[in-house]
Amino acid sequence: MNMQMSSEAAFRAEIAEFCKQNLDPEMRRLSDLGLSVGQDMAKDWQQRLVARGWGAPAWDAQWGGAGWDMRKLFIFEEEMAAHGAPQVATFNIKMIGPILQAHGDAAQQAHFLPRALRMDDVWCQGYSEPGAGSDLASLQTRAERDGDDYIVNGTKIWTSGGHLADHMFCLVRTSREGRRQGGISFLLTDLATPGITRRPIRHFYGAHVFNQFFFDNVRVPVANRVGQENAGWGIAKSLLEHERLFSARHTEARRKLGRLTRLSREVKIGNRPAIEDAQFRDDLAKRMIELRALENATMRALERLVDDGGIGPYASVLKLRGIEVNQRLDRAIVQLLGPDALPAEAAWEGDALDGLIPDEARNAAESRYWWRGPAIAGGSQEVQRTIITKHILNL
Amino acid sequence: MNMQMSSEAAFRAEIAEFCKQNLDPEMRRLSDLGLSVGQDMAKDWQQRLVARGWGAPAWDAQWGGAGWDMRKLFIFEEEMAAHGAPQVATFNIKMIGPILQAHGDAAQQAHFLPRALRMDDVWCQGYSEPGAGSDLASLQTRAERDGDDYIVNGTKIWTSGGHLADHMFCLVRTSREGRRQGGISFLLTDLATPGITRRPIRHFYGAHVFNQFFFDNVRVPVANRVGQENAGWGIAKSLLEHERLFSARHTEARRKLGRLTRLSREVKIGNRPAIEDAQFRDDLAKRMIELRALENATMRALERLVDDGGIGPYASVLKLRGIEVNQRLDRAIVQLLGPDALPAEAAWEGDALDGLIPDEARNAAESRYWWRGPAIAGGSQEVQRTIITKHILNL
Amino acid sequence: MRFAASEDEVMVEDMLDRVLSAARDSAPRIDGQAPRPAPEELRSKLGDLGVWGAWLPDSAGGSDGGPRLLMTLARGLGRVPAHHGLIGGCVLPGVLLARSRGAEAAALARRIATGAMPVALAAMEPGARWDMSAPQTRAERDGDGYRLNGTKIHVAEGATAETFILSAGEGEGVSLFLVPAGTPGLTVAAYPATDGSQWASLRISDVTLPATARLAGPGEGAAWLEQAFTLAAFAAASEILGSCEAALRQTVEYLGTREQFGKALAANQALQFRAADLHTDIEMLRSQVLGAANALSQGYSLRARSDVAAAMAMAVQTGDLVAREAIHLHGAIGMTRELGIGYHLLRADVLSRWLGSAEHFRATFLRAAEEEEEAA
Amino acid sequence: MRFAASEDEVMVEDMLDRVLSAARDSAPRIDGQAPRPAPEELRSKLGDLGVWGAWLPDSAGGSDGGPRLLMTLARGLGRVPAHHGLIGGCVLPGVLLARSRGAEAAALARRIATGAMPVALAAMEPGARWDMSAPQTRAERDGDGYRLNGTKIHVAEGATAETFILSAGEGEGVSLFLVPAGTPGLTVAAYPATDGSQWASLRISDVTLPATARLAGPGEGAAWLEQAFTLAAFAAASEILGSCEAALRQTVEYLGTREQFGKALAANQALQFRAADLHTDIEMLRSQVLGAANALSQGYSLRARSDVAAAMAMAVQTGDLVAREAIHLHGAIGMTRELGIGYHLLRADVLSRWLGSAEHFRATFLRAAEEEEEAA
Repeated sequence: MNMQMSSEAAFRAEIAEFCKQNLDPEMRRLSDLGLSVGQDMAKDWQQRLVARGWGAPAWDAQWGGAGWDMRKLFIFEEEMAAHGAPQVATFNIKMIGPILQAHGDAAQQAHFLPRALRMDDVWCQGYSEPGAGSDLASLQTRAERDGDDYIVNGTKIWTSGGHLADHMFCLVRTSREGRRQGGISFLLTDLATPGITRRPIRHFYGAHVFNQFFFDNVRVPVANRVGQENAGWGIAKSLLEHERLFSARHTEARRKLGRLTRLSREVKIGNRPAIEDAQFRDDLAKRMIELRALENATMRALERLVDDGGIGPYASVLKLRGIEVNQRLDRAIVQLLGPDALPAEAAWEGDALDGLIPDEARNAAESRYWWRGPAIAGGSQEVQRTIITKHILNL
Repeated sequence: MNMQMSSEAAFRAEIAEFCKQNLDPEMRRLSDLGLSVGQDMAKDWQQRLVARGWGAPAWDAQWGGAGWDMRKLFIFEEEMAAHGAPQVATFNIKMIGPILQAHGDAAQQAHFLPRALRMDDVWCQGYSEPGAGSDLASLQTRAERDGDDYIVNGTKIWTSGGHLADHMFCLVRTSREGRRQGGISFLLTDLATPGITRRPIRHFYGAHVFNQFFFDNVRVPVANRVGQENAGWGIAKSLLEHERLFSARHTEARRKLGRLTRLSREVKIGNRPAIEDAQFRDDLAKRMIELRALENATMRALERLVDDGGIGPYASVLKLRGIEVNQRLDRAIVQLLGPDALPAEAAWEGDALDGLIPDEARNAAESRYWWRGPAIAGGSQEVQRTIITKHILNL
Repeated sequence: MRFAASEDEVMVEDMLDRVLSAARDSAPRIDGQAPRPAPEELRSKLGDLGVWGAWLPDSAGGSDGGPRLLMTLARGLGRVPAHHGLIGGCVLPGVLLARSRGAEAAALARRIATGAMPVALAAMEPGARWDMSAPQTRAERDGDGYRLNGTKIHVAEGATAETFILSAGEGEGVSLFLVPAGTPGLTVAAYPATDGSQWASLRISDVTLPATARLAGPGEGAAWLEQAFTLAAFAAASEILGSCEAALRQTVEYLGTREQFGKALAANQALQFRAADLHTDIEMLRSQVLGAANALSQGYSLRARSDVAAAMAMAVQTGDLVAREAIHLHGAIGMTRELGIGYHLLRADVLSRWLGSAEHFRATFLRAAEEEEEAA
Repeated sequence: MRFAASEDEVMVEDMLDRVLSAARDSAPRIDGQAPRPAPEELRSKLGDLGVWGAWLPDSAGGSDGGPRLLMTLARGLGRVPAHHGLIGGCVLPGVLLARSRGAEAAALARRIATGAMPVALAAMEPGARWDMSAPQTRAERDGDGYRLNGTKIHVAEGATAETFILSAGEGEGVSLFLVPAGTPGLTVAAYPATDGSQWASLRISDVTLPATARLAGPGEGAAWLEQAFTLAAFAAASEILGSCEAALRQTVEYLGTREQFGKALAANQALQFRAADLHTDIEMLRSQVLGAANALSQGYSLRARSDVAAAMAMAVQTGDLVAREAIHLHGAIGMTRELGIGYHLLRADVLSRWLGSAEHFRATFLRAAEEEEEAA
């Protein structure tokens, strides 16, 4: 924690100023409502960040990184969220970029990193399979050597944003010997390669969120394998420790609290604004208090990360509680809206509701539904509890 | 359900009239506060019930039973509780009485049943042992034949009211062969027998609730064995099906709701009685609704019992939820009392609080503490969940 | 008064199950979705069998099956992951039309009993949440008839209704009017709700109506609405009960078959216990819905009102919890429209947003319980 | 501002652990109870080591350790299942006496720093719950001094206090007075609380006091009380944190050793997950208590007040939950005084009944947070 309060404030002000200059009001409105800003706006925003040197601040300086310490990276994320900046190109910037820097060869780095930074390529992740979700190591998609290529057969599922992407980094089975984790390799795939087909999967609330990809004798050059053959498991698990702080997803919760607070001045319960209703106030205080504690817990984790270089199983505590905090905020928002949470997001396309319900009602219900997902993805809540049981409580 | 509404009302009125004539106000006050009425009052009350023919209504008529059907027995229990009648001699009337009628021999019945009915003997139950609580079948206290006696060695623990009793019915191991449940016998023990010693166990809130008994070469006549040797397990499990309805303990919850409602008119939040406070009202409604549902669930169980002769694993549903409903009411009462739940029950012995706090505050905290017990005793909540999982959901 | 199903109820339940699963099995599989019965087909089939309006009085084309049969119907429909329009298209207008003595109302009620949905109730207004006792929409005398102005929102089945029942303040009271969809000055704007069903908002600008259009006068309208929404809440609680039953059954089956880390999910004690708790919650909801049905069967009393409010307060919470858990325990597949389990959450949400939150129904419950106690 | 313990804090923590476990080990085992340190012995030992009042300013005999050291002390004491009187006998009177410029107050504060408990604060009144802003006890001018009348209740450490700090309405404000226990007209009646500690009610009938007895005037008393009770709430949250840590540790150990149905209790996944959830709750409480300590260390700001209220709102709930679960997971043995685990529930209850419910602290939190936002 070697950053002084004054320089911290200056840095926060710098980010605020950047957002003021560059963040389109429509982009901010969509982000605050939890809506995607769309590919065009996302690319435009990423260009502006790149121009400022903030396109991928955590990357190595030679690839466009900012050379900040962990605390500064943390503040950057917090402030960007606080000002309503969209989260763009997560798979490019937070996943494949760091992985290629740590494990890619020179050719892979030179080709893919600049393209990923500028969003010339848009990446998605191909890990899960129909029988391999929480139990990822049981994945079956196989890649067999044939000269300079692998021939890939199998299927990948739950691919978020797969319909917007043109490249996929995926885990494939290259060996059936030894322990299951040992026979997995990490491949970079151009989705335009013949033999790849895609099936959209609709979320239960109707939106196109996920996809399933089928690989039918797909040729992927061996040159597109990251790291050694059968070393893919370790590569996939080697996420930046700094990103684990964001397991708490407290920045997203902070945005939701803003939405709830704004609504509480607009929506009336009885004849008074909700913010004056004793029972609503008690609920609001619950949400604020648990978020404040979560933020303190995240700051503790940051301190530990700076001191010790890692946060270990503490990330499971952050994820377990962070998802709950987010989900309870989602719920508080729709409960406050009451009947006005009835309309689907698509209702805003027409004028049926013009002036009749708060604009903040838009996408409130869908956002709640979407947020059921993080409790399953990236290690379900039960997996986190198991980690806490085994690695913290030693039970 | 062959009882007409009109005759039901008449029966309820009859019980109300009996309570009005016979129930001492002090006895009612103590019962409403969840306090024991003491042995003298309890015996007096039991005499009055016996005189009316209601001392043990579920028993066979020849031993003093009332010959009522299950619905009438159920109404009797409900009304007695509603009028604040104390629960007396449970082990005499609801445990050993029915067991002796079903499994005792003529001599045991003739000697023990009249004495149990009149409370000439006071019984306690000796089932649990230090290593055998939820897992009762692992009990170790052994009884070895020596002529016309058994020699009993071992220890029994968690004996509620053991310090008030003079007789104990207990489970002892008479064989180590076959499955563990098969080597257990059911013995009647006079606690004055040489070799029996007792250690009081204080509840965490300080009261003397439990006891541990030690058996050191205690001679119990073989004539005091109920049923066959090694048949004790089945005997202990053969509780009257009718009693299983009361797993829900809804009559006790109803009393607690009365206490909460009375308090809500007396205690002020801000400057208004609690009953006018929106947040308290919401909590009160929660408690009332879950109790009403529990009562409907109990009525459904009664209907099933009348139709089918049993309620099977449904009793686990009743117990699981009934305990929760009771515990939440306990909590609501102390929360409404706020600071006035600070004084221990013993504070009422002096005059330090005279006129300063509501009389309903007496024993409110202790009652909450006592009610932690039923979630463990008689099959813990986890045991009930396991029964539901295995026998209802078939998982 | 019994809790167990009567022979009639068992018969209707069986009939429903057959029709619903037949409709489901024959429905087309489009866009990767689970097959769902087409609403219109379902309605007309159930109408043909006479169950759709069986709870309505004889005079309204029903067979007087009363609340127990309404419960059976709603609970059965609740098990199917599809919109059917029972409450908005049948219960709410049905209750009001059946109370009216007018010939037009009787004719509309009889159409409803066949499974058609010609009428929608427009009683909610912007910003008023669930308070329908003081509409801003006003009715003024205009010659022999009335002139109406105002705005309505969240009108279920309003996108396709031929006729609206519209509430409006008249003097100090609330009156109800029958207004055909094409009436000049009435603008109907449709929009989709989160469960995919179509709703409408109404803008009412100098709509003039003849005197005969008034279904209920200012001394009656509020009480009529209260009764209609009480029965709607009862049907909703029954529907959510059916929904919970179906969601838990499907989840328990899934836990028994799906393997993870080399064993069935059902082998996880933590998941077993969650299922046991859900089962317990559903048993309580079932008991209370049955209790409410029995109370309603004795007439529209304070006790019936408090029992219905209790049932719906529980249904809102249990419906939400069971649906969330059912989705979660299915893992990623639970998030898909294809599986259909998520529909139970969409449904529970729509019913509670529309008819009232758990807090709303608890407040209603307590007021009714207190009035009952004062009356005793 | 750091979260990790400083060297000073680690030293105090170690010291506390040694003293507390030594006191515990040497305590007599009476009447089947778990050995508990005798409160007086404990106090004087800790006083000798200088930690008892280490959080107090130099001028009051302390060593200016501030909120972080108060937290360390309270948290350490919270791990021991015994009454110690920190909040009632040390924090509340300590804060008030340290603020005073009077010589008598300074002398009393210095005695408190040694581990003695000569002073108790009497601020609560019958029926007022946690509102101490408008006492019914009145102070009237009487010659050069004051005449007091009224009633006080729930006075912690009041049964043994030599002197009381008494709040009384004076004009429109609240004043504080130092009143020796033997003053004519003052009746002190002791009673036990549910955790076995001794409390008192005071009846004040024409108690006359010299002018010098006034510790704070009507323009100051309310603010002084608010600050004292804020620090008390902070100490209570810290104490409950220590209590939760000890209860969970003991429970986890028990689960690992106790066998049932042929396997360790710890093998039950449902119990593992409950322990994991408790751990998560405690981590959040720990984070918030540390956050509050850091905020308080910057001064008595609105942010500090909201952080403390947040910490205590969480502590009340987590303390109750962890204690109940700890008892339950121990099974029957958990119900006994002998084991000592039940004391954690008694303590959490007493602290919340005395200082405020979770709702009370949430309301306090929100008001402070709103004021803070308005000020920004």
